[in-house]
Amino acid sequence: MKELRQIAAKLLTDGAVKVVIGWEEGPRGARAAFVTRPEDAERLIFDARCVQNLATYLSPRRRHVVGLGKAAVVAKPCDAKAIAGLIRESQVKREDVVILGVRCGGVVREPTMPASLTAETVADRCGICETREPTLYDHLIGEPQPEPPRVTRREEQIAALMQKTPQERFAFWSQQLERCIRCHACREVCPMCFCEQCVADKTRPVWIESSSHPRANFAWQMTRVMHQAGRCVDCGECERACPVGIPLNLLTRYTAQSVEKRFGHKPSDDPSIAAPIGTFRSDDSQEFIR
Amino acid sequence: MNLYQPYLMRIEEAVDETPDTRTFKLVFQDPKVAESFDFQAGQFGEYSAFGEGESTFCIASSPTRKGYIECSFKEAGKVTGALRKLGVGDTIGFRGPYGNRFPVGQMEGHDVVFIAGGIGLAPVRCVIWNVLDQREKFGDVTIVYGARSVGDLVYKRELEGWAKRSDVKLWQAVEPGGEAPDWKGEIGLVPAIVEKAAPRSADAFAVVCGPPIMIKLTLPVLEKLGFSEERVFTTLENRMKCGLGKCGRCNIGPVYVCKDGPVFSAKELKALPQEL
Amino acid sequence: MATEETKAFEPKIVAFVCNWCTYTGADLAGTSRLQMSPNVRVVRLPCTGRIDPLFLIKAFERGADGVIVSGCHPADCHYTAGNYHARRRFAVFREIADMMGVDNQRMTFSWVSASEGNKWRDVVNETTERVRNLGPFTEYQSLSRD
Amino acid sequence: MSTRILTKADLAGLVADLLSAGTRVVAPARVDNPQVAAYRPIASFDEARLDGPLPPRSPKEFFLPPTEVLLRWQKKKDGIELQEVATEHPKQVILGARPCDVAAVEILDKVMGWDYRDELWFGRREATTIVSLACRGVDKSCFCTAVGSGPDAQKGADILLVPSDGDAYLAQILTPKGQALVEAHAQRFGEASGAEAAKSFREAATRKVASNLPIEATKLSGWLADNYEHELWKRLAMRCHGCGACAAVCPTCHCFDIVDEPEGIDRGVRRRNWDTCQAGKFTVHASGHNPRGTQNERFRQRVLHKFSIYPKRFGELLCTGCGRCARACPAGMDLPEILGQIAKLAGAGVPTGGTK
Amino acid sequence: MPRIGVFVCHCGENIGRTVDCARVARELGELPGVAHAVDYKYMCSDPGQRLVKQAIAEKGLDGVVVAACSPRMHERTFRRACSASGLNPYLCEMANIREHCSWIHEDRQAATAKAIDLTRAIVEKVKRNRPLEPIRIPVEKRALVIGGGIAGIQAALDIAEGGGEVVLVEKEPSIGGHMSQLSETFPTLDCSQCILTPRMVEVYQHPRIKLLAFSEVEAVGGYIGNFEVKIRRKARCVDETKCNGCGECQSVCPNKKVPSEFDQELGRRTAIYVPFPQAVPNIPVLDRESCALFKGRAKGFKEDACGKCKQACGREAIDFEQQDSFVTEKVGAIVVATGFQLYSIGKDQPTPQLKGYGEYGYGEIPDVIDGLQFERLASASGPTGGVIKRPSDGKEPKTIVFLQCIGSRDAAKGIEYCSKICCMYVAKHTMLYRHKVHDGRAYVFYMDIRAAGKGYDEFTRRAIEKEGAIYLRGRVSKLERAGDVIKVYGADTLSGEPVTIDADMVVLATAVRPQPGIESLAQKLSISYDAHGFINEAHPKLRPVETSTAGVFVAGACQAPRDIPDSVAMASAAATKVLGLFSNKELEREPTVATVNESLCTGCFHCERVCPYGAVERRELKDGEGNLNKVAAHVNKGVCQGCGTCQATCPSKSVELQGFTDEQIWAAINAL
Repeated sequence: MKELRQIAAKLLTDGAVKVVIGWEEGPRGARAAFVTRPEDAERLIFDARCVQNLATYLSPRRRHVVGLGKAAVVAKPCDAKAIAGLIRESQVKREDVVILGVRCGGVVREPTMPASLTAETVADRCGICETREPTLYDHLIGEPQPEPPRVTRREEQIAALMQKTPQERFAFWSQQLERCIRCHACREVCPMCFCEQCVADKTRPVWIESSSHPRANFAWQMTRVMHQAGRCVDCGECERACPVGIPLNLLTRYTAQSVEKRFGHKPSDDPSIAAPIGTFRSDDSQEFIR
Repeated sequence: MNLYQPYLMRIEEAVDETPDTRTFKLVFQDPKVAESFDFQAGQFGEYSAFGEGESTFCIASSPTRKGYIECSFKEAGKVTGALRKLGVGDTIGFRGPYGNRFPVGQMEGHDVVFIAGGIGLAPVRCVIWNVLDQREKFGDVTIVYGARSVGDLVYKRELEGWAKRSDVKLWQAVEPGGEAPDWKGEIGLVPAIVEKAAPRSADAFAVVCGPPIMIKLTLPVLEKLGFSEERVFTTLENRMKCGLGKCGRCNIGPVYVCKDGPVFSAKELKALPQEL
Repeated sequence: MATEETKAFEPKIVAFVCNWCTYTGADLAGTSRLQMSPNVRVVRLPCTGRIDPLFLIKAFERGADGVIVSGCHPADCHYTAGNYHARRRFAVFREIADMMGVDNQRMTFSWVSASEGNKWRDVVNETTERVRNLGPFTEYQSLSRD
Repeated sequence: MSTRILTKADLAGLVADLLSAGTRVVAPARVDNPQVAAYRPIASFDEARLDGPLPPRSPKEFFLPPTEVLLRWQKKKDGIELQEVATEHPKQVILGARPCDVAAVEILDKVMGWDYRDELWFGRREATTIVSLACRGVDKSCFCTAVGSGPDAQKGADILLVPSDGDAYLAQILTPKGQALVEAHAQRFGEASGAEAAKSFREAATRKVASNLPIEATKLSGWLADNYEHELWKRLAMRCHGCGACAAVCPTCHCFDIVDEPEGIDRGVRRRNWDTCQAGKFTVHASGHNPRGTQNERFRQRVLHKFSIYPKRFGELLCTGCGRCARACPAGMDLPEILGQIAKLAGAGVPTGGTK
Repeated sequence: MPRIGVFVCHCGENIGRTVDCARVARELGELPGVAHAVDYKYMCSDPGQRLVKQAIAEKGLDGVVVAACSPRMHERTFRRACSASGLNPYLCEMANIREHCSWIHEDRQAATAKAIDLTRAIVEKVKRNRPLEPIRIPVEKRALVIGGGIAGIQAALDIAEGGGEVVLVEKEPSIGGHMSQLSETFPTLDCSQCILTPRMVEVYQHPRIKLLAFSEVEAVGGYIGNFEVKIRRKARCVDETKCNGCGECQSVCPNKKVPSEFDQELGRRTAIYVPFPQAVPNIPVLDRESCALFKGRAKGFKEDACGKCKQACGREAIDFEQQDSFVTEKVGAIVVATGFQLYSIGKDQPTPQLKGYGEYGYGEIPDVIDGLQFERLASASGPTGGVIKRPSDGKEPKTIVFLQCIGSRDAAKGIEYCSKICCMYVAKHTMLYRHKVHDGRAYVFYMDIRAAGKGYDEFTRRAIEKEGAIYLRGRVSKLERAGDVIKVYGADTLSGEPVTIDADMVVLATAVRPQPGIESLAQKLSISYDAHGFINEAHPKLRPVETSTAGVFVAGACQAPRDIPDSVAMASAAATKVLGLFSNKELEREPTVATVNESLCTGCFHCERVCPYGAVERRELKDGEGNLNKVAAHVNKGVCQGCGTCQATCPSKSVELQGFTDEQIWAAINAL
């Protein structure tokens, strides 16, 4: 933490960056901090409650953040994957961001939880995460971290769901999506959802209706997940943001599993590795095609 | 009938004012509604293209002309795009009239200056006819109207008519480069033409509608000419959905444009937060 | 009423096909007078590369019981690679749809070349039969009820 | 009006009576996740969790559904046919709702009724009897006392239940509607008793919440109106994603959109859908110009609407202090914290160290 | 409301028999926005088209839907009819109720219902069609020919003769290609050089041909009619403008032991050299790797180790400091004629798919050579002056065994295809050999004889029946050196007997493969190629010399194994295509191309990644003050071919394929 604060303060003092985006203590646990003065670097923290993916703030559509000037951002391995995604897809230039990579031993499910990691408290995604430190960084901070407690709740849930019949799955998602109010919080928090205008907001034509009836909710989630295929960094923010508690990570994770199985692709923090949709191999498997 | 249920109206006439601006003359399908419908200059409505949605624009005809309303709109999005494809005999929806009005009654006995730019002539035209239809009640009437080019001028036939009237002083202008070979009007921006026209300001009223930048630059000219900011009126065109003060979209600070407006005096405008 | 109910279910199937291979193959099926079930409505597109999963979703929303996506065999794409992109796209989409409970049996993906009128007939007939056996896609259609 | 006693057993009986009479009963109830409760129609009293966790969403959706049909249209060769929707609704009872949620409904009556009366809202309002339940305070994000309300507030309720001795609730009957419900089910209600226990419950809860944010938010309106361009707003919403989760869970947020949805080539529906002022495109003009172009401006709008614009227009804050927005925010935006900052700037109330 | 006209065709009985056309017209007429709906016996007939034209004029139609046969049949017809009546042709579309309906169904009710659905979907689509104008592109009347073998030479000459200008790029120091290495050509046994060299000279002297030998294509930009090609001119160390080809430099060069590429390493050359005496241009190249001066410089010698050639050159043409240079040429068309290489049968192969032959000892046994080496041995201008001598000891071989299908038609070696020319040239080789060594025995191991071509079968029969070649059907399992001879272990599958022959020399007819580097060239040109690297033609039957990129054509053995007459025919065909293209001042292209809504574009460039044509460009958008707002995608209309993959890939649907916009397709689905 000391190292982090020192580097942040130095970057600000030297004028190398205008803002350091990191985490701070908030009324309800760790949350994003925007530090613009060296003396405020003391506010920065990093522990297992630093759940949020800060790469979201690098989107050029965040005009109020862009307006602060060149940014340094504290990045866990999964955040770094999102930053790599932004670079890969021409949203951010590598030289325009200073990445303060932090070694990470997993985070808790909610930033309001205590910072201790147990099988109970660890975030589902961290339970299977194998990356302890990012490879995309300008500074790498912190001590090597132990493995987080290994949990596969989510994977088991997915497996169980896939054991069911399509009709049962349809019923499951109908029930879940019945609650969806189409606030699009899942989109707004997603570091990889950065479109100038989302296809769900397109009016000519309206592919995805904005009303929150199940028909439109199905269309929305299928499309969102489709667009995330091979791009999702599994930061879990969509599900965490959902005010009605829809288990969205079951969808994103299942899609990631499929993409990995089919194309051998896992999201990485190497910006030069292209996402699998948008590229192809002439010998891609096509067992589903008659 | 709930608040959101529109009246059905038949398009009686449709005129293309410019390549992307169209005027409809509309009559109520239900004769009872036609009978009872009344509105004041400056009020607006929500016009439906069924299947696409509603769009907000002012009533462009004068309340003195009964039995129909007119509206003019520019294609800018999905709804106006769909409306523009409609023609004579087609049906549209209408909710209204909503909002406040121009104080036409107060203007009686005074000079009135009308200033408009582009499609902004639509709300002004409503007041112009309201005044001209009772011409004897008002003082001098001056109209300053400008558009980007000759092709962008709306209500061309009425402009011709006003030009011929001896009881109306009409200044027409297009921006430099927008003139046609036979253009006889002014060349320049509206604020400059207003300055040039220099209408008498004592106790006079002014109605100013057009693009925000035009309004912004014209108000100081009027002030310089000596118009009282309490007697200069304009309309705001914020995004609206309900028109009824409920949907929470159109407010500027504490003001609900759909209910407290769309007509505001220059004085009221100044008091609003600069959220334009 | 009774006649309505006893009337056998006839699935509604929307096919999205590329102009160069499958559409032409379907034309060939026509010229060859190959008889096939009349349940399929073809939407012509330049290339399978143009076919968006949104088309399929919209078709289901509008009451389709099944869909077909068909284009040129690998290496035959008129535009060199549209079918390869489509193949990846739909490989993923059908798994997402599967996860959401859209029975993959309701979707047929095929390569039908301009010379495969027979194959087109088979694709149409097999898909129709398969979807007929599954019955109407009431789950999806019920999403539209208020 | 009067006060009665209602035991849990009688309450269960009351629910059974209502259900058998065809009245819909909405209560905080179990959902698939045991940590969570939600307001939803229940099939028996067993499903209800009156003392369970705060449902993440308020019951406003039972008056203003997330999406509702305004009308249906059908195109004919020679015109359009419109079909109206019913504005009358079947009877429902909302049971065990928190006072903050219930207060919101009455606050929203103002905007739904001024000048133009929204029959869709009032249709549901009139068909509904609200039986609220005094709250013991949820967590640090509760601030109902700061907005002039409290965990035992009566506003909006037809009957207020307050936990009393043992398994009983003290039922305060507040409106003729409440009275009617009691009269129709008189056998379920007993003579009032246990007032002391109820009183101490109320006092304890009030004390607990009051310590969270000891300010008077009702006094912020003037400062807010005068400080539109204050430095505070310029940095306030850096972390805000504009996702609108706050509005979605808020009992008083009521902004909506109106959209047409074709359902085939010649017919469709017009709907009213929840919307939020936090969405980037909320105020975009047809020209593409956006008067609230950045998240800072949009967040200011949210605060101003609740604590300045609405009170100026309708005499009440558009906030009941439920704290849901802070709990729902994935980015840690915290309305009580911000109110504390504003109070400090405005000098209203006495901000304590409780807020940072 | 739109005013669509619907015209339902009976197609005589073809549609009318199974579809109730009158009902289709009636039901469509009920649709909002349909201003006119009729059925007619033959819509494509003159009176039928007149119905359309009249209705456009009289009813003020703003869209036309013809429900009839396949649009592939008559879309043009009806679009032209609309155009003639002043309706933009792209506001007219066809609903296919014949091929897709009446011909494939018998149930009249079901077919009619389907016809109504299909027509309604098109009506809804046409309501959203926009008028489109053809795209006009200027044409640069200049062609680039890549490769100076016989195909490239022929294409260049034909184009130049037809009035076009040509830039001919050859990577070797001289044009001429493989044909210049051949001794005599089948089936006529005329001298290869005798027929080729005059053509080479013609190229050199042609006023409209610019020859860039010892050059390679570096980069290609632009699109049909407007390519911009960057060409690397490799450093020869000889100033072409000064050199007069006197040959003095070669005669003084001290290193005379460099294996000659032209002679397939059977002969030697100097370090500064002209590949062969008839080379065009007749200008030497300094091979830096073999030159003492450059070898010395590479080792860091202070003083140059040699310089004799420079001293010898009377015209001061030698320039040791010369560097590669680049020229950019604007051309309107490109002909790819890069030719072939022979499969190298050694163990080391360029790709894992290809496998070599260990068992034939090629490279180890000096008297095992390939066909092209045999050509040089048999050539009068070759290293032996046309006398057949075996490489190891210069002895005249008395027994030569020729092995066919080395690599070819052998999936296990990674080459499934037939190399086409080997049967013929092996027969030729046996004849050449027997003409020179009258008592020589020529054995040929073959799998089949493929001799389809004018005079071809006669030629192989002559080799066997009149010229004494001994043909054995079968494979050879092993070659083994045994003292002075090479033991050839084979099998005669016709007799079923194993065969062992003691050979003095073995000639392998190795497979024909495309030139190395063809993939990278194809990528520069955005043209497709097959698994072996051969360039794909646009259509295997109907567009044999076009490629997947408009304006790029293909000729000769880079497309598939080709013999000389085939290559020349292809080259002339490609030249004709080029000249056809040049006959237009401007190209008119279908406007069904993609356009980007720049204000909505996020600049993620998924579109750029998927575009098969490289049509997506990055465009900087600036605000009024010149500050960069964002970088958005932009589609080059000249390059876009209209597949629409970009639109399906674009997450925000900010790019639209004209003619197949989202609105149009949405409307069609909505109507089904």
